Parts: sequence; structure tokens; C-alpha cells
Amino acid sequence: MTTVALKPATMAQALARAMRDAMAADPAVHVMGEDVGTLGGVFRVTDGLAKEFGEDRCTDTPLAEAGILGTAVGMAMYGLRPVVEMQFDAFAYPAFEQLISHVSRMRNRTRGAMPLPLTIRVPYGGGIGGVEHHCDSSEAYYMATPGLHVVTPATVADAYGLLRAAIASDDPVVFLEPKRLYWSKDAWNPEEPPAVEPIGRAVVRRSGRSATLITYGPSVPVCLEAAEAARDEGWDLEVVDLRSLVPFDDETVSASVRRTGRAVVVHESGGFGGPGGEIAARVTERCFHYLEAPVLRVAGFDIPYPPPMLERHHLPGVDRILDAVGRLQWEAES
Amino acid sequence: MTTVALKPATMAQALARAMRDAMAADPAVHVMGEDVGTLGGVFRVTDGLAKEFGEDRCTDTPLAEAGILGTAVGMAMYGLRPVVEMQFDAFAYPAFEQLISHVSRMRNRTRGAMPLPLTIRVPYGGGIGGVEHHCDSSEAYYMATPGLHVVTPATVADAYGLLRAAIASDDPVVFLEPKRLYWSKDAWNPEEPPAVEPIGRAVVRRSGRSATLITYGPSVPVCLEAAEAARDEGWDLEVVDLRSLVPFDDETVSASVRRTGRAVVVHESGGFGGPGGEIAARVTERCFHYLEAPVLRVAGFDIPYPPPMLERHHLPGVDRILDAVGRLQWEAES
Amino acid sequence: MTVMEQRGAYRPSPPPAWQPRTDPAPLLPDAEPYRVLGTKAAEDADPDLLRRLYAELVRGRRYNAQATALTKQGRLAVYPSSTGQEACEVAAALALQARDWLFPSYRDTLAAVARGVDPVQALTLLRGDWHTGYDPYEHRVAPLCTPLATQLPHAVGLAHAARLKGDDVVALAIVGDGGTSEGDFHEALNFAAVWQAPVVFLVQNNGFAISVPLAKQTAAPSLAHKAVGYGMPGRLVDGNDAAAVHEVLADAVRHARAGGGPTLVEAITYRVDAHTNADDATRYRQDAEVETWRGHDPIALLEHELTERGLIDEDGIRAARDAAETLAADLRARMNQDPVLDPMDLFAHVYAEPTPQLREQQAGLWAEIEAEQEGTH
Amino acid sequence: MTVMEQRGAYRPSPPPAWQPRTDPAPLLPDAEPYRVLGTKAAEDADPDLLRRLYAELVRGRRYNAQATALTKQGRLAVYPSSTGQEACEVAAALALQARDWLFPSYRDTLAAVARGVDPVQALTLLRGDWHTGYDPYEHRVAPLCTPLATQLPHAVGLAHAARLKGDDVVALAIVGDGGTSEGDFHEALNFAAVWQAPVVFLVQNNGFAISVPLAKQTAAPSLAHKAVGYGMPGRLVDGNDAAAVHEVLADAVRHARAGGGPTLVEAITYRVDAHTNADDATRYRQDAEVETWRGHDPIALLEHELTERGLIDEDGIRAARDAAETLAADLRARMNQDPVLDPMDLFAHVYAEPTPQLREQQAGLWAEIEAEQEGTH
Ligand SMILES: Cc1ncc(C[n+]2csc(CCOP(=O)(O)OP(=O)(O)O)c2C)c(N)n1
Ligand SMILES: Cc1ncc(C[n+]2csc(CCOP(=O)(O)OP(=O)(O)O)c2C)c(N)n1
Ligand SMILES: [Mg+2]
Ligand SMILES: [Mg+2]
Repeated sequence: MTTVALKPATMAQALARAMRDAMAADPAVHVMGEDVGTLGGVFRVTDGLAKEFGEDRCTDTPLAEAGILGTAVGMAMYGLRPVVEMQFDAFAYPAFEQLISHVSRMRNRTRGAMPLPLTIRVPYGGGIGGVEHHCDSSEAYYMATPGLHVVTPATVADAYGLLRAAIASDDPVVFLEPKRLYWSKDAWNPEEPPAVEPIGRAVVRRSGRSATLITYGPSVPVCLEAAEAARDEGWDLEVVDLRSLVPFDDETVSASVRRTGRAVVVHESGGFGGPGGEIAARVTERCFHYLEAPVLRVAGFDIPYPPPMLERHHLPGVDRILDAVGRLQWEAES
Repeated sequence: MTTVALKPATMAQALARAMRDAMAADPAVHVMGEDVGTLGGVFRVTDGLAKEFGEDRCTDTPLAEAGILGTAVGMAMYGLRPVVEMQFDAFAYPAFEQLISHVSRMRNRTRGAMPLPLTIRVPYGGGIGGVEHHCDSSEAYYMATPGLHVVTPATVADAYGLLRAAIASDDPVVFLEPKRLYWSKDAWNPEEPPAVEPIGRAVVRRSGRSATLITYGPSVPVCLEAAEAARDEGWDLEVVDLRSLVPFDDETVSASVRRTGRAVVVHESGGFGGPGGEIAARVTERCFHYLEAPVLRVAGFDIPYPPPMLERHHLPGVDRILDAVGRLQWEAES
Repeated sequence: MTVMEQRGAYRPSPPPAWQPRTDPAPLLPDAEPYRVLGTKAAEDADPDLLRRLYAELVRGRRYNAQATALTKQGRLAVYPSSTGQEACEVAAALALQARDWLFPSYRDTLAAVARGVDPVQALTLLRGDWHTGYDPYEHRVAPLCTPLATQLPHAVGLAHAARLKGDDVVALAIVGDGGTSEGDFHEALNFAAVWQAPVVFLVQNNGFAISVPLAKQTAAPSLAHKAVGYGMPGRLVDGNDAAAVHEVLADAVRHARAGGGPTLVEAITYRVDAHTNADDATRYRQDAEVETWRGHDPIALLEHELTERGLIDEDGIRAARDAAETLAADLRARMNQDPVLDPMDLFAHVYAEPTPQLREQQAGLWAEIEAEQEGTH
Repeated sequence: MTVMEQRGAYRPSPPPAWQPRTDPAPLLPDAEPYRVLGTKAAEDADPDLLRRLYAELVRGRRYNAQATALTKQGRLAVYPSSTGQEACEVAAALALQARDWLFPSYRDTLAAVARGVDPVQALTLLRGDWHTGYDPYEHRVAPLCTPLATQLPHAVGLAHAARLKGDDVVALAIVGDGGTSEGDFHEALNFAAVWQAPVVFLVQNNGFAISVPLAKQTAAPSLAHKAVGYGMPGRLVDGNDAAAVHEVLADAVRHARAGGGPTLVEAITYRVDAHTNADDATRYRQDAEVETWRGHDPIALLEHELTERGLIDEDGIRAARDAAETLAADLRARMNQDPVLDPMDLFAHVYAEPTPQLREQQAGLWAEIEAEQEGTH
């Protein structure tokens, strides 16, 4: 048995490596976006790609998001596999017509003749002290758009594995990168990066018997922290990391909730009309008779993302999660 | 007592009348959009306005939805009350950046100093045999955007009353007009149009004791029909017409579900990530111990809107609603 | 160095030399739309090409008439006619090689048909049948595009990809005058110019966007004048002169293929019919205007030229008309059969593999249909 | 009339007369950026205006330096400096009347300050404090706009509304070279031209959009060449020549006020600092280039002119510097105090009246904060 030399890597580095490996493996993979070339992206996630593969493979585009996504559609029509970076969540909005009317529909429109293997990377979420328009959690829009896969990693390993899977997918994938986890670190083996994960599988990050926290992306570490803190209250919380919002892994989620009988959905995105409603509703549909309490939601408020100096009030934190767990009608327990 | 001479009016006519009366009452009201002037709109909803108020008050704009909404923002900044028409649901997508980043946020951004009294009329939904891009139900996007009111009438009277309320509102209102109800008719008194409804109040369209159908817009008549048909099965269904998706009338909805103990949410929009998830989740949060069965959803499939020749399979119809009602675990009934 | 210290001996240097990145002069359109028919240029035109264009125009006009008739018979849900614009439609198709790509808007079924797409397949969308009736890769015709101008960045991306792959492919995209107001028009032209992508933009300026006349759409001297703002040549052409449109487009295609980058072509034409069969054009325009344009009919123009110069005789004209009638009869016959759609197709192509959620929904619909059929048997 | 019948006697008529809707020639920019300083035109410039511009430039430079310093001290979250671009910022503010409106981008806090907005209020957003620090109606300065080019249609709409109301108001909107690639730029200019709205578009072409140089942004001869495509005049000006920028903008404002419609002004300048304090400009450009531009510094240019022509003396220069130091000291002092934000404000202005849902959330947060405070007491 050889010793594996593990090294620390950040999520940003894992993402960069995923693109690098994908580009090396398949000449059809092209990275494009604002500042992704020479600069390596404002978060340095595309660092080194232009140098290694040339500007035709990693391209600084003009500053126009609809144009970026629209031309990527054309490139995908011709057999390329564009990986598009939207510089920040809110700057993906100008591309929504291309996204909704074309990216998500071209395969269906042509009865399968014209698939669009396209990855759209969107740094999302807050917690980084960013000013207006730099901290949106826009996953509700993507989830409500049939034809898109919506994927979001919470760990360094998943960042690599899921991005490779997204780029390898023959369908368009909206790949949501939790900004505040870009600098999160994990030990990994640079010689042999993690496995490519299939899209659509949730994972139980922590087993527990009292209740299930259903979450994803930036809220996963928060939920894990909450689960640790909950031990003091005598609760043994299970944490499910969805990883893929579309398709949704009903099996894993329902199995967990059936085991625990209680659930809280946790996300940064606004509550009203946000992902939590869908998740709570489908869990309830599937697990109604197992539920000791309604599935609760801990979410961002239904407000535009607040200024940095107030964001800590907005973001679901450990206390708010524990409060919700406390409201899961434990008194009903025999 | 004078006799009231009631005449039949279509929903399209009621909407036109609402704009006319609002324009007559307030010179700040301006109607703008593609083909709204000379032509009177592709659905003739703005018919006669340009003639009566001149082209400066009812303006044919260049063909650019972001430009329409963006200039309307500027007009509202200067104290006008623009009423913008998006020609069809899917053609509102190019305006999403203006909508999300500015329309919904300007008041909040300026701590109330710069409100945007703006109405965005969006004909939505299917059932009219429209080709691709002409039948989307995009309410999930609007609901997930804090700062917008989202309103949709289901009757001729509400079309008038709610549109007047929307135009009178100091907040931006997305006013969703169910296309297939444009030609629905009701008797009304042209001398004295219906009252202006406050935004945010649901209404019980039909009382019943067995279960509640929670619905809005184009699905309201379908639910009423289903409720009639349900009598044969021995069910006495209550039908709640939400009218306003934002704000949401928890009070009326919860009161109904507490009475009946069972609920089905019905809408045309796709199910996954659609309005029904939010509605089911919040009803469950509030009425858990009253519920005999999970809140079920009858929605459009999670697919791009189908071609006309297949749309009948997609749209929630009476049978599908009754099927869902049948799955509300009646056997559990004593 | 502080402001104080900069004084005295300090002399500011001139700005870094500025010069336009390209010479604007050749990018500007001519003062008059380019014409061939009825001018000296017609003498240089290839008679075979003219005859071919003529046959296609006649066929195209008949196709438009037949499609419009089908809407009246309830066989077509909606038809945006290109009557009066056949020269643009046909020339766009004929200016391309087989390896090139055409990006039509929703109005351009005729261009697709002229490029070889089966008319029934071209009309599939407008029939209420599936969203696209043909395999885009077969004739290299992108799906008919309804959201205005959104097909333009696709054309740019495809052309760019082809060039990156070393393929000798040009993309030609068609858009209306109204569509030029959309942001996607702007972004597509800018990307094309920056990338020097082999793409040709054909604006069919037919005077209207539904009811909105050009004067409410733009204040530009001409739409072709937009080109200089992107650093590409803008060309203005009489859109009812098939020979002129063909020549200008063929030049632009050659230029693009040779690595010269994109061109914007504005073809001045007129939408003789209403916007679609559902539209009432009398609400927004005078018959007299339509009549003026009928006088400058693309078919009449070309037929006149061919006849005057003895390039076609009665037989030639009859042959063109017969071919057109054959197309119409075939279309009529085949459109008379109701298409059979499989409801299960609703779920089959949303993703490469249906998600578990879609599989559930599919099973539900299947059960419903089975129950329905049992009910009716 | 069938095609057959059209033959023979039938002669197609010429097309309806075509002519450009406007004469393109006067819309095209000059071949060279317009300059005043160091040219004969300087002799006609108003000495008071030049001195005023000078004082504002010096103040602006100091403001930029102070704001950048505040980021290092953690007093400002982020600062996009306009060092090197002060001539544009200041001239934009000074070209307007009090009744006019300014629409700044996120980089243009200096223009807002030069127009009278309190610097602390102008920096509120960038401090991590509330999204907008000033009441837009007080100085008629729209909120700093972050999504690029999206403020341009606002400016058009506002100017249009003012004209409809019969008010004598002009809007001036600032956008970057990168921002010109966005669809909103296109749509705004088109609406402005069609409506003949009294609006002036100032493009600060500072060579970069973060790391992306102009050559990757556009292939146009100049950005000012875009104007003709909308039917408005395009003007090219040396963006470091405050007198020239002011003159061109003031002309455009006058033209707009007189009902002449919009103008597009491209000011050629340079972003001397990095994109923001968080950016590392050495990754994408050479110091030498920066140095060249430092030589063509807007303050040095104007100071040189003033000194050469004896329009300013040591005292005048010192007065300008002192005023700048006063601003900086005040800014430093006031930015040293932590702002106090009320978390309840999160819910107060989403709507005119909080929805029941927001009231619930507000109550929840209130309870949390109370509990927290009890915990800490
Ligand atoms: C983005 C978008 N907005 C609105 C529409 C609705 N619409 C369909 S055709 C049309 C007019 C198009 O005019 P033009 O571009 O001149 O093309 P033409 O119809 O004259 O061929 C409009 C507004 C649309 N299809 N897409
Ligand atoms: C719609 C949108 N896309 C992307 C961004 C991110 N971004 C902020 S500044 C910038 C570059 C802007 O360049 P330019 O317009 O030239 O203005 P400058 O920074 O040079 O003043 C980018 C890409 C944004 N703010 N808005
Ligand atoms: Mg047109
Ligand atoms: Mg710039």
C-alpha cells in the first residue's frame, strides 16, 4: 500500500482543477466569461487556464452576459462544451432570457436533436461582506426552470467531482458556487483528485436520530455546526447535503426524514417562494405519516440582500437553526 | 331604488376600462409597451387609450423589454406611474435584470426615498393554443423576488378592481393576466365599475366542508368546475382564489384549511419550484394539526410549455384535481 | 510628486497617440440601397442565377399563399407570411453553401424551405405540432426562433466555434427591423466583430414590427449605419431586388469565409400581408402604402428583367409556376392529415435522461390516458 | 394579378423613395479627440471656469487618495478609484444645472461629490453601510448603479418624463467602456433617440473593464461611432482635458435642453489605479502604460495651462490644496466613526407597508436580538 500525500486545497482550487482536467481530457471544453482569461477570474477560479490552454480555450469576453450565454449556446450547437462564468449571481440576470428560453429548452424543442452541453458557473450567496448585487441566492429562479440541472457543492471534494460531472453532462447545468466557501480548505490528493460524482444524489453528511436538517451549499457547514451545538440540547441531528437541487434526490431525503420524523430545511435564499417551500412540500407529501411536526424552514428573510453591516442578521445561523429545531413539537414526544 | 343596467363585459374590456379610468383620474398614469398604442395591444387590452389620451400617455415603444422597463423606472423616478405591458409572459424575461435588480429594490435601496409606483402587466398562462414562448406561467420567478407585489385576477370584476389597485399602489406590482380568461364574460355596470380591491386579500369563491382547493388566476374556473363535479363523489369542496400571491393572505387560506382539514393547491405553472410548494409548505406550517392528509399539488408538469396539440395533457383539469382530492386519505376518516 | 512640485519645470506630455481602431469610412453604407435589376449591374448578373432566383421566388410566393390559406382552413394555427419579402428569404438561402448555417426568425420558414427543409417540417411549429419539425443538423438550419434577436448570438457562437475547429463554415442570421432594438442584437454584433466571427446579419427591414412603424423603432439614418459602431461593414440593399440581395449576401458570406469578419446587411423591403393571419393591418396602416409596395414586387421586378433581356420565355415561366403548384398541392395534401403526437414525448427530451420527478409525472399521465381510454371503450 | 399576367405590359415601379432618416455626416465623431488645453481653443475658455475645474480636480484627486487610504484602514469595504479620471467626473457634475439629474455608475462617487453630495453619504454603499447614503432627490443624483449600464434607461426615462411634464431638465448618465457592451446601453440609446429625450451619455473610456482591455471589448473605430447607429451625434473628447470634457458636455446639455435630443460622448481617459483596492492590476497590464498616462495627468494638464497663462498663482494653488485637505480631513474623521445601523430597517422599506410575512420576520428578528442582548447583559 502506497502512502497518499494529502495536501490542503481550497474549493476555488478544486474548481480550477476540475476545469483544467476537463479541458485536458476533452478539447471541446471551452471556458468563457468576464475576466476569466488573463486575470483568472475575480475569484481566481480560472487561474492558469488561459496560460495552459490559450485564449481560444479560456476567453475574456466582452462585458455582456446575454451575449456570453447566447454565444455559448451557439458554440454548444456546434459540438463544443462551453463552461460559462457569470461573475456574480446578480449579473446572471441579464442572461435570463437566453437561459430560460433557449438553454433550458433547446433539447426539448428539437426532440433531442440539439442538446446543449453547457455549464453555467454562478458564484452565489452572501457572507463575504459584498455590497449590493454581489450576494444574491438566486437558486429559486433556476429550480423553477425545467430543462436545467441545478447543482451546488459544499465541500472541496464535491466542488471537483460535481463540476467534472457538470461539464461531462449532455444537459445544461447551472453550477452554483458558494462564494463564502471558496476559501474553505480540505486535504486532498493532487495526484488523484476525487471521483466524479453523479448529479442528482444527496448525501448524509452527519447521521442523527432526532431530526433532519435538509440543506445545501453555503449552509451545509452551518448546519453541521448547529448539529454539533445541538448535542448540548440533547438532539442528535442528521444533516443531508442535497448537492443537486435538480434533479432532486427524494429517496435520500425521504429516507432520512422517515427515520427521524422531523425536519428543518435551511438555506440562505429568501424563504417565500424559495427552495425550502418545494422541499418542505415534497417531503411532507412523501412522509406525512412519519412527521411529528411540520417541516420547518430557516431561510434568509424575504428582503433584498442586506448591506454587509447587517448581513449577519439575515443569514441563517446556528441559533436560528436550533430555535427551529426547538419548535419541532418535542412535547408531543411520548 | 334605481335599477342597475348590467351589461356583459369581458376581462379584457374590464382591464382596458381600469387603465382608462386610472388615466382619467391621474395624469401621472402612462401606459407603454409594444403595440399598445395604435393597435391597442395584441389582445386589445389597451384599445382606445392612445386615441383618448394621446400617444404621450399611451406609447408604442421600440421593441426592447429591458428598455421598456428600464425607461419606466426612470419615469417612475420622476413621479409618473407607468403601466408597462409585456406582450407575452416569455417576453418579460429580457427585462428580468431591470425587474430584479432595480424595480424590486429601488425603494429599499433608498430607504423609502425613491419608491417606484409601477405596474407591469404580463399576460400569462396557456390554454389558448399558443405556440412556444406564448404560454409560460412565470409566477414563481416573481414570487421569489422580494419587493414586488404579485397579483392575478380570475374574474371580470377583480380584473378591474385589482388593476386599479395595482396602478394606485406606490409599490411595483406584477399584474398577471390569465390569457385564457381575457374573453371570459361577466355582467357588470358600466356606469359604476366594481370597487377597487385592496391587494393582499384572498377570497373564498365557493364554500365547502370537505377540502379546500387553493388556486388563482386561470385555474380558478377549473377548480370551481371541479368542485361542482365533486358533488357527485360526495365531496363538498371549498375554493379559495388567492388573487394576490405577494403579499400572501395566510389568514384566509389557513382559516379555510383549518375548517376543512384537507387541501389541494392547483396551478398551471410547473410543480417543482412552483408556487404550490410555497403554498403547501406554509399551509402545513400553520395548520399541521388540522391536516388529515398532506397538502397535495396539482400543477403543470416540470417541462417547457408543450405545443398546442398536447397542452390539454399538461393543464390541470377537473379529473386531475378530483384524483388529487381522492388521494386526501379519506379512509382515515372515522 | 505633489501638485505644487509639478508646477514650473513640469510639462504634461501629450496623450498616448489615439487613432481609430479601424477606418470608419469603408464601414458606412452607401447613400442609396444597392440595386441590380433595372440597372447596368444587371448585365453582369449570371443568367442561371437569375433564373434560379426567379423560380424560387415564384415557389416562395405560392408557398406563402398556401400557408396563409391553411390558416383559414384551420390546418395551421398561425402563419407569419413573408409575402413581399421573398427576395430576402430566397437570397439568404441561396447565398449559403451546404456546410453553412442559417439562423431564421419565426417569419423565415420560407428561407428554411428554400434551403431544403421540407415545408411540412418547416411549418410544424406554426401548426401547433411539436416546437421544431426538422432536425437542425440535416440542412444546417437552426430552429425557427421566436424570442426576437435571441438567435443572433447563437449564430455568432456557432460561427466562432466552427472557426476555432478550423471549419470553413459561415452562419447567416435573419432578424427583423424591430428585432434590431433588442439588447441581444447589440451584444451579438459586438461579439461577432470582436471575435471576427464568420457571420452575416441580414436585417429584413419590412417597415413594421407588428403595428409599430420604423420611425418609432429607430432614429438612425439607416439600420445599416449601426454597423460602424461595431467595427463591421454595413450594407444597404433593395430587399425586393433578389439579384441585389443575393449579390450583397454572397459577397458578405465570401468575406466572412475569407476571414474578413462579420457584415451587417439591411434589406429594405415591405411586409405586404398582415403580421400574421391573426393581425388586422388596417388598424395601423393605409392601403395606399401597401399598393405602392406591390408595385415594387420582387417577382415582378425579376420577371421583368428576365423577360426584357430574353432570359426566360413562356415555358420557363410556366415551369416555375408548375413547380410552385406542385409544392402547394403537396403541402395542402400533407397538411390535411392530422399529425399524431405522443403525449409521452412531453417528458422524453427535457433532459438526456428523464429525472425521477419526470418519470413519476410521466407514469401519472400514462395512467390517466389508460383510464381515459378504458372509459371510452 | 398572377405572375403570368404581370408580364409584358407590366413594368415594376421604382421602390418608394428611400432616404436616410437623418443626415449621418454630422453624427459622426471627429477624427481626433477634441482638446482645449494646450491648443488655441484654450484662449476662449472662461478663466473662472478653468480655475473652478482646477479646484475640483485637486479636491477630487485628494478624495480618491483618501478613500483608497480608508480601504487600507478597513474603514471602507471597497473603493473603485477614479484617480486619473477626475476630469470626467468633475466636468460631468459641473456641466449640469441644479435642476438636472446625474446618473452615476458605481465608480462615479466623485461626480456625485462634485455635484454636492456629502462624501460620507456618497461612500455609504462602499462602506458596507446601507445601499444608498443620500436622498437621490436632494441633489438630483440617482443611486450609484452597480449592474453595468442599467442606469442608462433610467436616465432616458427620467429625462423623457421631465419633458412630458414640460420641465426643463436634462439627465446625464455615466457609463464605462465595458458597460457599452451591455444590451441596456443599446436599448437606452435607442429609446433616447426615438424619443428625442434630453439626455447625455458620457462614456468614460478608461481602457479597461476590470482586466479586459478595450480591444477585447469592441472593434469599433471609436465608441463614439456607435452614436450614428442610433441617430444621435457622437463626440470624442480627451477625457483628461477637463476644459474639453466640460465644453463638450455643456454643449450636449444645452443641445438636449433646447430639444435637440441626446448625445453620446466618449471621453478617452485612463484608470490609473487598479479596478478597486481588491484588484491586482499588475496581472493584466504593464507599468509603462500607466506611466505614460500619468504624464498626461488631468490636474497637471490644467495646472500647466493656468500657470503658463498666469491665471493662477501660488496662493490659488495652495487654496485649492487646502480645500482638498479639508475635505480629506473631514472625510477621515467622519469615516472613523462606525455607522449605527438599525436591523429593523431590513424590513421597513421593502414595500410601502411591510407585508404580513415581513412583519412576522421582523418580530422574529426583534425577539432574537432581545434574547441576544439579555444573554450579554
Ligand atoms: C423578445 C420578444 N418580444 C416580443 C415578441 C413579440 N413579437 C413577435 S413578432 C414581433 C414584431 C417583430 O418585428 P420585426 O422584428 O420587425 O420582425 P417582423 O415581424 O417584421 O418580421 C413582436 C413584438 C417576441 N417574439 N419576442
Ligand atoms: C451587469 C454586470 N456585469 C458584471 C459586473 C461586474 N463588474 C463590475 S465593474 C466591471 C467592469 C466595468 O468596466 P467599465 O464598464 O469599463 O467601467 P470601469 O470599471 O472601467 O469604470 C465588471 C465586469 C457588473 N457590475 N454588472
Ligand atoms: Mg419588421
Ligand atoms: Mg472601463
